[in-house]
Amino acid sequence: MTRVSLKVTGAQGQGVNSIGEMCAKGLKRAGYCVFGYKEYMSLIKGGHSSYQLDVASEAIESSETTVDMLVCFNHHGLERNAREVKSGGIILHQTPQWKFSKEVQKTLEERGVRVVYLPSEDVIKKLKAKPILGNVLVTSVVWALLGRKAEELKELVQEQFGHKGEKVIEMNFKCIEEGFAFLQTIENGKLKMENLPKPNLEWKDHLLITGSEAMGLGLIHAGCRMYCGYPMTPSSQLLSFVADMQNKTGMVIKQAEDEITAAQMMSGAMHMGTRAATGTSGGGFDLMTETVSLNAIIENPSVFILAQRPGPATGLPTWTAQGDLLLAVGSAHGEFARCVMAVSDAEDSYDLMSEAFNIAEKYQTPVIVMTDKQIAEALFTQKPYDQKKAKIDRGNLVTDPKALKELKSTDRYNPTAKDGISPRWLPGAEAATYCAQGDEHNADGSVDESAKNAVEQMEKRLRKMKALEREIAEPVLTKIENGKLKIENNDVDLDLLVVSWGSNKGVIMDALKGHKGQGRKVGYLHYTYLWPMKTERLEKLMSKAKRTVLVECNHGGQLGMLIQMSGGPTIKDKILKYDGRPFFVDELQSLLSAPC
Amino acid sequence: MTRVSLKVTGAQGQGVNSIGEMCAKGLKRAGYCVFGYKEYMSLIKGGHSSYQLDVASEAIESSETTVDMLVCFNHHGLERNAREVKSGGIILHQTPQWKFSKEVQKTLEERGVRVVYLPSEDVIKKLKAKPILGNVLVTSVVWALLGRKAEELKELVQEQFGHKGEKVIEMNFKCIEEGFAFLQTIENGKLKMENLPKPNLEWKDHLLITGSEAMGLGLIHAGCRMYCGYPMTPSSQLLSFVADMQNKTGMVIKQAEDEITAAQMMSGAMHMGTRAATGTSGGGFDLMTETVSLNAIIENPSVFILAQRPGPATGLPTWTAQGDLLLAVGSAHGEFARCVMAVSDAEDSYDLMSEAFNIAEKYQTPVIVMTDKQIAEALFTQKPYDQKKAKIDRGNLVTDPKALKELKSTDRYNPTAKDGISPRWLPGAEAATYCAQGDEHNADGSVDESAKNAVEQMEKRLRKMKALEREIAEPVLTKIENGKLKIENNDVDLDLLVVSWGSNKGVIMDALKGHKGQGRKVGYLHYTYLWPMKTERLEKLMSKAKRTVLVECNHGGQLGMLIQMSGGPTIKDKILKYDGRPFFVDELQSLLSAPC
Amino acid sequence: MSIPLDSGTAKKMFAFHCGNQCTWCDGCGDYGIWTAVKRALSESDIPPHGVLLCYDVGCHGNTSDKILGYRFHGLHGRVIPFAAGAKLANPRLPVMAFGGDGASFSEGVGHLVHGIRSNYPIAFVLHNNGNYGLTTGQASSLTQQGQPMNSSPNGIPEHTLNSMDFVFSLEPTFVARAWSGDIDMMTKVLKAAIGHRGFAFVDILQACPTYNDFATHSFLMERCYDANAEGHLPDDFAKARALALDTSKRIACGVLFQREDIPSFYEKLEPRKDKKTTAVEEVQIVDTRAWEKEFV
Amino acid sequence: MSIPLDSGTAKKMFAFHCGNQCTWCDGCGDYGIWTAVKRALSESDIPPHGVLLCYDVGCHGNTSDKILGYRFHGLHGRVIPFAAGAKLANPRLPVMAFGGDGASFSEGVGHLVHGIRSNYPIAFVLHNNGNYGLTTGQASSLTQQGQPMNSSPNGIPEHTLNSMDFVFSLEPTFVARAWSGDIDMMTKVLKAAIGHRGFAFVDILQACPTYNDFATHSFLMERCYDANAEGHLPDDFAKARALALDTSKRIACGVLFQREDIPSFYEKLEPRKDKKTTAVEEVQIVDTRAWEKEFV
Ligand SMILES: Cc1ncc(C[n+]2csc(CCOP(=O)(O)OP(=O)(O)O)c2C)c(N)n1
Ligand SMILES: Cc1ncc(C[n+]2csc(CCOP(=O)(O)OP(=O)(O)O)c2C)c(N)n1
Ligand code: SF4
Ligand code: SF4
Ligand SMILES: [Mg+2]
Ligand SMILES: [Mg+2]
Repeated sequence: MTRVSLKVTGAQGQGVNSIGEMCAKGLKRAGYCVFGYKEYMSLIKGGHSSYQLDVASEAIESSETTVDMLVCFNHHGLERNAREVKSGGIILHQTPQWKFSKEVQKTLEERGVRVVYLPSEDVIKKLKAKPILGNVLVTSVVWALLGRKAEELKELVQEQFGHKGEKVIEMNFKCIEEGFAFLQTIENGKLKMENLPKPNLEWKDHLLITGSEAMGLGLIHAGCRMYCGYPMTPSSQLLSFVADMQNKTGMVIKQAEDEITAAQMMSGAMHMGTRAATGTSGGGFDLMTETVSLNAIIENPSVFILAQRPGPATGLPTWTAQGDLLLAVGSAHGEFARCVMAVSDAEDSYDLMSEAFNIAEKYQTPVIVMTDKQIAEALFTQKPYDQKKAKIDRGNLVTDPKALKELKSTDRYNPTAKDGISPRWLPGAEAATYCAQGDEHNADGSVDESAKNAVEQMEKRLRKMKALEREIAEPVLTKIENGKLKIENNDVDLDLLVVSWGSNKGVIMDALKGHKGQGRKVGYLHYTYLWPMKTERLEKLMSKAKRTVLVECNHGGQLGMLIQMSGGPTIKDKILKYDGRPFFVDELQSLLSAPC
Repeated sequence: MTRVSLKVTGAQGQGVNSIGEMCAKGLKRAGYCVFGYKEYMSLIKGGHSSYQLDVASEAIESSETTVDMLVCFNHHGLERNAREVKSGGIILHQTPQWKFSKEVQKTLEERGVRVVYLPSEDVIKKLKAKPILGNVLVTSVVWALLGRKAEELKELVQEQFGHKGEKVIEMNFKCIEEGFAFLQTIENGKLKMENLPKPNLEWKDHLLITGSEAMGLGLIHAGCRMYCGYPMTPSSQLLSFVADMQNKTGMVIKQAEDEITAAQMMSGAMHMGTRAATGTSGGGFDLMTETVSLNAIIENPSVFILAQRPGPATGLPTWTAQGDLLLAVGSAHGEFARCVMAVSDAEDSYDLMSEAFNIAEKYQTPVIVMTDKQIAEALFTQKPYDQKKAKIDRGNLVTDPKALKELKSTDRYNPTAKDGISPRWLPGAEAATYCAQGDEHNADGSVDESAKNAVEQMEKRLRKMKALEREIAEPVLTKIENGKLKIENNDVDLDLLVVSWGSNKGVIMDALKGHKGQGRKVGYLHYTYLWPMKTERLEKLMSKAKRTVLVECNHGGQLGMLIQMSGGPTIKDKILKYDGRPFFVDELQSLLSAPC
Repeated sequence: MSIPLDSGTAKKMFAFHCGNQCTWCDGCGDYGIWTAVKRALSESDIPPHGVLLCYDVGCHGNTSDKILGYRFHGLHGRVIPFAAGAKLANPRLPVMAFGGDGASFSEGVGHLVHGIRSNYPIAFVLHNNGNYGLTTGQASSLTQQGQPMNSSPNGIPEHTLNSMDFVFSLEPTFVARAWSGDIDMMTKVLKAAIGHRGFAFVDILQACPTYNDFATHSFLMERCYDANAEGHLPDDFAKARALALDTSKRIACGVLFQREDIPSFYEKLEPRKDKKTTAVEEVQIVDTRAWEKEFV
Repeated sequence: MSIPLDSGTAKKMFAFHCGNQCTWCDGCGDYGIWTAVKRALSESDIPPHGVLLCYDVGCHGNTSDKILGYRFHGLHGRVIPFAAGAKLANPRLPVMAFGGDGASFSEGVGHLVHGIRSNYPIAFVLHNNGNYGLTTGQASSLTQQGQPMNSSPNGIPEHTLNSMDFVFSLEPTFVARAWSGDIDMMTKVLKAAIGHRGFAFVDILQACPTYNDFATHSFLMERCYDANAEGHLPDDFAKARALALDTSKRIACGVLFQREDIPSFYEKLEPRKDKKTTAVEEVQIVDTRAWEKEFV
């Protein structure tokens, strides 16, 4: 697979993201699959940040550690990132009189890297344009370097700033022309990024979407009518997105006074009978855990989104990690049925939302949906979503007036209910009433402290766990054959079996597609459902595989720990990363091919 | 071993506890080991409650399901508890014209149970005593039934109420005499509980103390100078106890506005350099977990006491469970070193307090000390505490003025420190200053978001876990030989190996002492340290044992889960109880001898 | 005290009757509040299935299984946000929340603050017994200084919180007060609270003979009076505040402050303007294609 | 604005200088507060090792590694109880706590309430920029209504909290106000706060050019004035409250209220009366035998 990458670096607030996004949109429309990866610091302005686009004509969901083109807003990028440029690559910058250190200079020369200085300030002054238009100028040079046409960029600009009036557009166009003209002055207009593969028009109508936006759309699609949140990176973007959509969707959005409130409001809304969700990151989730426990005992369907970043405490707020899996499974006091699932990209950030609500309502218990900064903020090239796939399953919810009339109070928490799933009906329904009781209770929600009742109700609630375990899918095996991916339902022999979860999926797939060793049978086993934990399929595959490797973005190998805790096999061979960054495709490839 | 039991039942607030405590004290002083077990409901007054004393001349730390004497304040006890009386037992009650159901009557007759009606109200009226003195009257009859002398009781009463003046004492004495006189009128004064074993004066000077009080004294002993709590059963009694002691100990006591506050205040006080603790139950602990995580990253020694009761949510507030072990290990976001230990009785409720602080200070990390309602509220017969055993180990705390002068800011979180344990010094010290930083930071506590630093600091903090794992003790094996207990350091062959933790210790020991099958080699492996989890010894013992049984008061077999998660063996044979009650000795004995 | 009930109300009240026995101490003010709530609901023509009663944890929370109606018994301190969330999902159903002084001024004080400033359309009833009853008599923020309590043998070192000044500082739209011995008065203010447009704060001074011997039944009986009967109109914020605050000699009860011209939280939600349905009725798969366009 | 520093102060101030670069946006009010804190400490003759500076999470919290001194950077909303706990352990060390309006009136509002009523002997400095800066401009409880914000595109549906009325309802013993552009005034009130016997509440109106365009630097500059210079004496609670509340035309700055006759929390602790040592100095094995006697 041919892939190229370009990275824009600069201070936060300088326009790194806007250039990244404009290029991404242009490239996707031109027929490329684009994967966008952002790095920035926990500051508002001035921190060193970058936006990297990895581009191919095939599906791609990962970044490389090296780039074909580096765009530097300021000298920090030149200092820190120049070494990342590949042989034959290009550096575009706007720092006057910049000189690399000797060492770097030598490396760049050896690699044949071309360095282009764009005197943006002068150009902008000359055009009498606003400084903000520097972004458009830079983008146009990048665009020209990619060998694309100015018209494409103009179209984008028209779309984005059209509402600002003709004057603005005119100035934008001037900048674009100036950018293209500038490049003509360099190397006789011959400088170009050569290795952009042929476009594939299938991508043209795809969406360019972050995991947060995908999740937001997924919630809306799933009939979620209320979202209660509290800002905390990397969950804040989901809150912002559904808030920005509220006037279109009619959803009730509440930025609560804290995470406990957000969780409680969601719970109240679910109890009343709508679909509602809340979202936060690790520290906020800690605070929500008491409410998770509450929902378990009152058997209230509830959906908690847990967006991970590196901890402990404030940790690295704007970076990524998978360090909260044990938290999702072990936190919240007492013993009860819960479902923990993890999204992996823009596809299942959408799809799993209806799944989460269906499980929550069917099993009347809390569902924790895990994501992380990498998914939440990365830009995915995503097929428009299938509107037919999802169904709403509200489980044992009684709404028929006749059926309601026949209910007894003691049906609500009937301990003999099959699989522990007793009928649920909503406040306001013309029926016998019950108490959604946070103390241990008997069938109608009256407090009952007897030993017999305690056992019955505990077993009732935990029978749901067994049923849920039966229902949820085993992890999915994707086999990689000649660089092509294929879901494999048989328990085949493999040379290499990679086991992982969450955001690692994309980079693992990309890495295995390019995995060295012709004819080797490699497969990736992806865990979407993490609790209850299913280990049968893994056990079978592992017993047949020559080598099994666990890949996680944490220190403990937490998926491995959960597998062991659930009686599954021990995966000794682990590739663990805990520096706040996701795996990069070339990095993972070399780690996977290293002997161990 | 001969053991007898007596149980007082009545409505909460009627004096059940005061009779129980008076009898316990009298019996202990007379040379018995007493174990007191309370049951009551989550109400203030009126709920059915009981206080059971199990008595022997040997060590005893458990209750039986049946009793030799039942004292009933009201008819509820007669209805609910009469069947619990053993053959030849006695029921003492004060419900006029009481008639048992035919069935119960028959059972009691078959068992030769004698039923004594004490017309307390009449007697009290006759004496013109205050109604509250009914308690003394009942106690005196019980005392007489036990075949003890009135003088012993008078001594106790004198001690307890002496400060109320002579008149009060006089009336108390009258009641006691009346009680003894009353018994003379029954069965010609011949009625007596026959099976009280011979006393053993070694118990005379022991303490009768609850786990909460023991823990409070243990905290005081360990140099804990501040306690911040928030009321929540079964942790409230610890708060009340240290609060009641404050004018004697000089400790700073704060009933905070919530658990988060309590945890934060404790953390602030520890950071400043004193020893401070906080305590709560599951729901409150959920709220404290974010603070646990904070202490991990700022490397602040901190002690959290987690007193378990059955969950989820409010659950059964006044009952017992061991359902929060996974919570202690898995909660609090991010990955870090923590120590989880569990007390088992009044002995280690005291001893482990200094241990907890020493580990917290040595490893500069959070320590979670688990207890439960059973330990917190049970009454133990405890040897006066050894004042020489505990040492204060403040770890790498620098206080010497010269050493302080030499410190650099970057020593505080020096990532290369041996075992990850870097020097710690206190605010106010004349030294270079640092930042106790909740964001990921470098050596002096400055925020550092680089990949290199993230890895270094994460590894620094987790190296402490490895060192801690090396230091803490393996679980302790107690071998039972001919009904005698003996600590066994060799990995001996066993017919039966019981594995457990926390409050089960006492009842398991008692059960095994009476375990049937002469010559069978039985042993109990007790886990005091639960995280990091050590499995080597277990693995060895288990491989040699004919049968290994896991005993826990929870549904999941959580100790077993932790053992598996840590690479230890799977204990298939489990005895799990989750009805809010502890194991009873006879119950456990029969469960252990059942074939499986 | 008189409880004149016409037979219709008695019958409607009986619909709330629950078989479980009450478990409060003798003389506990919760008995009176429990009665008044049933009566206020009945007199407001609300049947058991037509209301959601949300209880916090505490002695008062033990009402949750001593009354019929859709009930919820949640976590210590958290009843307000749960009730508010429920209400926003179905604004057609009356929602009441009940909490203790411990819950509302310590663990959950933030929720009270934000409940009032958010003006959620719910009625909040404070069971104000001046202590933590259920955990056996610890001090709350409203316990008087100098009073030895469980875990505060020397009395509390903190100031006693001036709850009314505090509540008024949050610009409430409804404030009422009653005491647990006066069922007529409680019924009156509870009915007014249920009918209020936004967040109704009802402070009920509750006798707790077991742990509170400073504000006892007879103390309250002596001091509490019907301010409305004495001519107090609830439309003047400053007057209401002053009246609520001055408890040195007598304690003004009744509806102390009320304004109906301020829209509730729900009414202020832009996306819900002109919606005929509630969020509960809108659960269905929503086609997102139109919104996906901006990502292409 | 003038910052007259004698050379002695400059030198002492330099002791707080930290090598790390500031990362606030251009024009951020945190620069001014940062400077004033260093100056106030220096002018109070407190060396870096003689103070514990506790920071909440937020833009202001990023001060934690831009200044020397013993510093702590904790969790969002929780700075007050940590600081209070630290202070009680060693009341000899001055302790300052810094928090944002988001932290102090939302997530951690309960701690503010109880911090004030507990009268802990610490100085609390509110970085009041009217929004959640660090999480990119969401509304706080103090954000004006009608202002579109991140996650509140229609403006907030809640009332804006009247922070000063709220604070005064808690019977504070010290209230001051300043704005982030006036380093002299900030220095003055911070020094007074550091010297205060109990809990000092210092409200600093902070410019946030990136997300707050309602209370900007120039807006504040225009309205803020030195009330003490105009004769306001901080000893009258009612006057101070009225002055603090009325911001319709001008905003009174300076020490608005102060009383030194009320003992702090620590002073009220019975067991600490007449203690010559601090809890930090008392860590040692304590013989418990005397107290075990009552259990025999
Ligand atoms: C998180 C949490 N902390 C503490 C408790 C224990 N608890 C139960 S009720 C209560 C306080 C009761 O006081 P109040 O709210 O005034 O109610 P009252 O019993 O006086 O009616 C407390 C602290 C709990 N259930 N949950
Ligand atoms: C428990 C938790 N919730 C949310 C966050 C995310 N967070 C960080 S700072 C902040 C608010 C910042 O606002 P403010 O306190 O006003 O400080 P400012 O940035 O404006 O100075 C939030 C919500 C967090 N760190 N922890
Ligand atoms: S303790 Fe007080 S509030 Fe609780 S039931 Fe008894 S009297 Fe009522
Ligand atoms: S966002 Fe506002 S408060 Fe934060 S650094 Fe920028 S200007 Fe300052
Ligand atoms: Mg109360
Ligand atoms: Mg702010």
